[in-house]
Amino acid sequence: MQSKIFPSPSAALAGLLFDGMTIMSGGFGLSGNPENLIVALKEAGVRGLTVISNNCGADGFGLWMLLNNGQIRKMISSYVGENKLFEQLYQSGELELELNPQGTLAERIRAGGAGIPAFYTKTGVGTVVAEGKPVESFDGELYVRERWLQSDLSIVKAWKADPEGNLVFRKTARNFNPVMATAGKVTVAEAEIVVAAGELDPDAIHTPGIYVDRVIQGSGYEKRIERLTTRPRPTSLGAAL
Amino acid sequence: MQSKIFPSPSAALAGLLFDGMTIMSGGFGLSGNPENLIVALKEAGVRGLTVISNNCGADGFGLWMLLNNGQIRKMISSYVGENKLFEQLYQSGELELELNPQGTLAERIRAGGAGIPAFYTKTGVGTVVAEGKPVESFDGELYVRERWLQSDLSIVKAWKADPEGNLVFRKTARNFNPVMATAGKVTVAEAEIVVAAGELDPDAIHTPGIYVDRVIQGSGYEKRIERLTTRPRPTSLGAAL
Amino acid sequence: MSEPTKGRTRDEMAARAARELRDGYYVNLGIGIPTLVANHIPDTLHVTLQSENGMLGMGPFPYEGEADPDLINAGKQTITELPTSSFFNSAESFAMIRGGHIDLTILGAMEVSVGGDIANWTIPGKMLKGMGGAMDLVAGVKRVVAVMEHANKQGQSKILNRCSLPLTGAAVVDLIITDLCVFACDKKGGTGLTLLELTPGVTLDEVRSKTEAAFDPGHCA
Amino acid sequence: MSEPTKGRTRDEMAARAARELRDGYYVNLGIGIPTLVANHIPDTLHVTLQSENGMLGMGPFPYEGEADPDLINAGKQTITELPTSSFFNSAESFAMIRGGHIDLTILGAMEVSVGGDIANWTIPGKMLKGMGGAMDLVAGVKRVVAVMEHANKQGQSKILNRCSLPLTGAAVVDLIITDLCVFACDKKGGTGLTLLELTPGVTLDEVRSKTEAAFDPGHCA
Repeated sequence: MQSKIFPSPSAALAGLLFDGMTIMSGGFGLSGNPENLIVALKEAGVRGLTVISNNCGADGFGLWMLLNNGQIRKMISSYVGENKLFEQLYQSGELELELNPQGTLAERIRAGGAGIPAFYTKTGVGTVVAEGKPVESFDGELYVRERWLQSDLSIVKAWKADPEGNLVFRKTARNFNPVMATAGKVTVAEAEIVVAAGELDPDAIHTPGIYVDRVIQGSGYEKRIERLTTRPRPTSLGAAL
Repeated sequence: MQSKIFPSPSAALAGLLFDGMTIMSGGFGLSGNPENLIVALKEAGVRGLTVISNNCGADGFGLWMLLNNGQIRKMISSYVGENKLFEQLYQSGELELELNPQGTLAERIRAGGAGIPAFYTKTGVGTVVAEGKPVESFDGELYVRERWLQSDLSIVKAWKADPEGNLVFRKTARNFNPVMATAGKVTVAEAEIVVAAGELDPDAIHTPGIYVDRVIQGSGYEKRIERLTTRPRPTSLGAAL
Repeated sequence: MSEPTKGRTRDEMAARAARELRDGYYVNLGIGIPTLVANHIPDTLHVTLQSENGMLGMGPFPYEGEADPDLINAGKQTITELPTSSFFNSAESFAMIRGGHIDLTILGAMEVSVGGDIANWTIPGKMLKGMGGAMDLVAGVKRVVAVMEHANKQGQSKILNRCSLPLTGAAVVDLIITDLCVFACDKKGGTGLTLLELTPGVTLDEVRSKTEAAFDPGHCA
Repeated sequence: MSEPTKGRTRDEMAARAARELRDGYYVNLGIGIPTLVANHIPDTLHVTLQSENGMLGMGPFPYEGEADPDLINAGKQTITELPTSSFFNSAESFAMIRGGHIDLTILGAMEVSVGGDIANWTIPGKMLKGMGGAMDLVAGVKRVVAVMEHANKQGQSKILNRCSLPLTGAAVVDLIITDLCVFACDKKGGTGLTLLELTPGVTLDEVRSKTEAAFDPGHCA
């Protein structure tokens, strides 16, 4: 079998890109972003993109780069605050936006990967989110019907990957990455560490390799922190005791 | 907080049982069965049960014990073959049976835990499974609508558990256990090994403790093998080379 | 406003909200005042904090120099883990929320109606943000507590007969905690708002004059 | 049957089915003849076997004395893992199957129709078993191959204009491999059955006489 490991981000995206395509991009805020693959998308210059991602990066970082480069036509997200460029492009009509409740967004993506074309949820009933969608009663409660989401390409960021494409994520950098990996016609993963076959615990794999078509060893991770919050260290007196 | 760790199977079930209740029981075949809790259910003598489980045990083992004790009124399963007692009780009308495709059963249980009252699937379209259920077209394909499943009590078998109720499963003994843990009004878990807080890797927990109300240290696991299949060991000549 | 209010400070509102916590609860705290609630959890209670980006068992902020960019909460603040923490993906996190497994959520609000409707995600034409996880939380969590100033900056009541802003959820709020008082809200629609407590130094008349919605004064009458 | 058939043995049918495998495929094998396919996977192909009870990367049977009761396949046989195996729960396993991520499934069958319907889970009044994962597999997997004896024990065709037994799936089968021949099946309903191959020693007339359904003899004519 041709190895799933590709030598570079641009090699991993070669042959997969076309104008007007739909791309899912993992990450929550600036955590768990496929940093290398986003840069490669920018360099490839593919345009008219519909991007499905919880947020749209932040000044100079992540999907913001594609936005700034005029490559995104439409975003499907749950939260796009604190992003001046986004607001500006949206107000000027250059950018479409479909807002989804975060849980509905996650479940629509999971449904896309799991062969569930539609499902019912309480979330959004009685709000603008339910407008134009079927609302139905089950056991005396109202639920709105939501449709699946799928992508032409999903790009995800893992902590570790093996040659089979098995992925392991780290802490809250997991977020949307595993579900997006399941919902792409093609899924490309970047990993901080590419390990040999047999080094991952088979009981602890978050994304089985069946969902991953191509893998790259990422590099130069910036992992920008959006809101650094800390507390003072206890005095050394305490430590000495 | 009162500890989630209970001293015995019967203590862990105390106050939770009533005749006519619905119980989910993890396991696939004889693998990953909550062996201790099933025995405790038998000893408690609760009757008229609706049991949701992929199978119904095998001669002398697992849920078969409750069947043999006349405690089960109805099974919701995907496969009940190789179980003479089951066939006998069913043919005589003493036992109700609702057969579900295995994936639909798993997804209905997942939906029950995830607040999804109904979803659509291709599985079963054009078969008896779809009879009496809404069938709808999405993107030109037909799908049948299935409803969630929930239980009054779910009993599951883990490999390791911590005092928070976090669970880790081992190999294919995982099967239905994690989804059933999410779909019970109350969930009781038995584990082969109860570890101290901090001993489980937070990135590798299959069932977060929020889903688990009570935990017991299991004992005397029989782990019966249904179909022992082996191959001959390579000759020692090979090993010596 | 004709007179400066003597109501609760933001931190006092958080402290009051913390009194809704019970031993063994799993809780999701929104951003703003609700985040402050974490500082008021009594040591005697075992309360587990969920963060909807995929974590149970949120610990305090890290020590200086120990922040981990892979470990943030839903407000994108750096945090820490505890010995019993667990991580999961976004679909699993909201399955947990939507499935009714979280006991309590404490959220900020811009408006709450007498019927328990809440608006806290957008002001049309004024800001572009998104609802994030707020709609899922109000729809899925067993008990929803709204914490907010009683009146907006123009002195107008934020407790209304009908919300004027786009809703986050309809008939979902169980309790309203403001700087002036605490209301129980019957989201099933039966009994409307019932005044439970007045902040010390605040009178029933003051609350009446600053609340658009009608309410039962309860034992505060 | 008037004359003994010279068709493929069970193992030869499995070998023929194995020729449907492609490098990089993810495959689910049913019980019976399909299980034997695993013995015929060429070393040159990287094929990953899925077991619907929650495993990718099924290895061979364990050595004697090394069977692990926590490591079984969907046929409840003890198996082993490989360096790249992964385990997952039943809902995740069938999300994988239903979501179209498995490239190929090879299943036994009691009846297949000209339109690609398949019946392989029950004989009413005769046996009580259940469909297990078969309905999910035929509905969800990209390519469905049915492997079976051409005729039943009474010598009657199992390839029918219309299945008589309760269906496992409607319009789902892509290829039928029997002891006598191989049929392509247009499950979209356009062209029906097309004969692709005759087992060496078997004639077109013999297949015609033993097949209830009409078929295009293709290049075998």
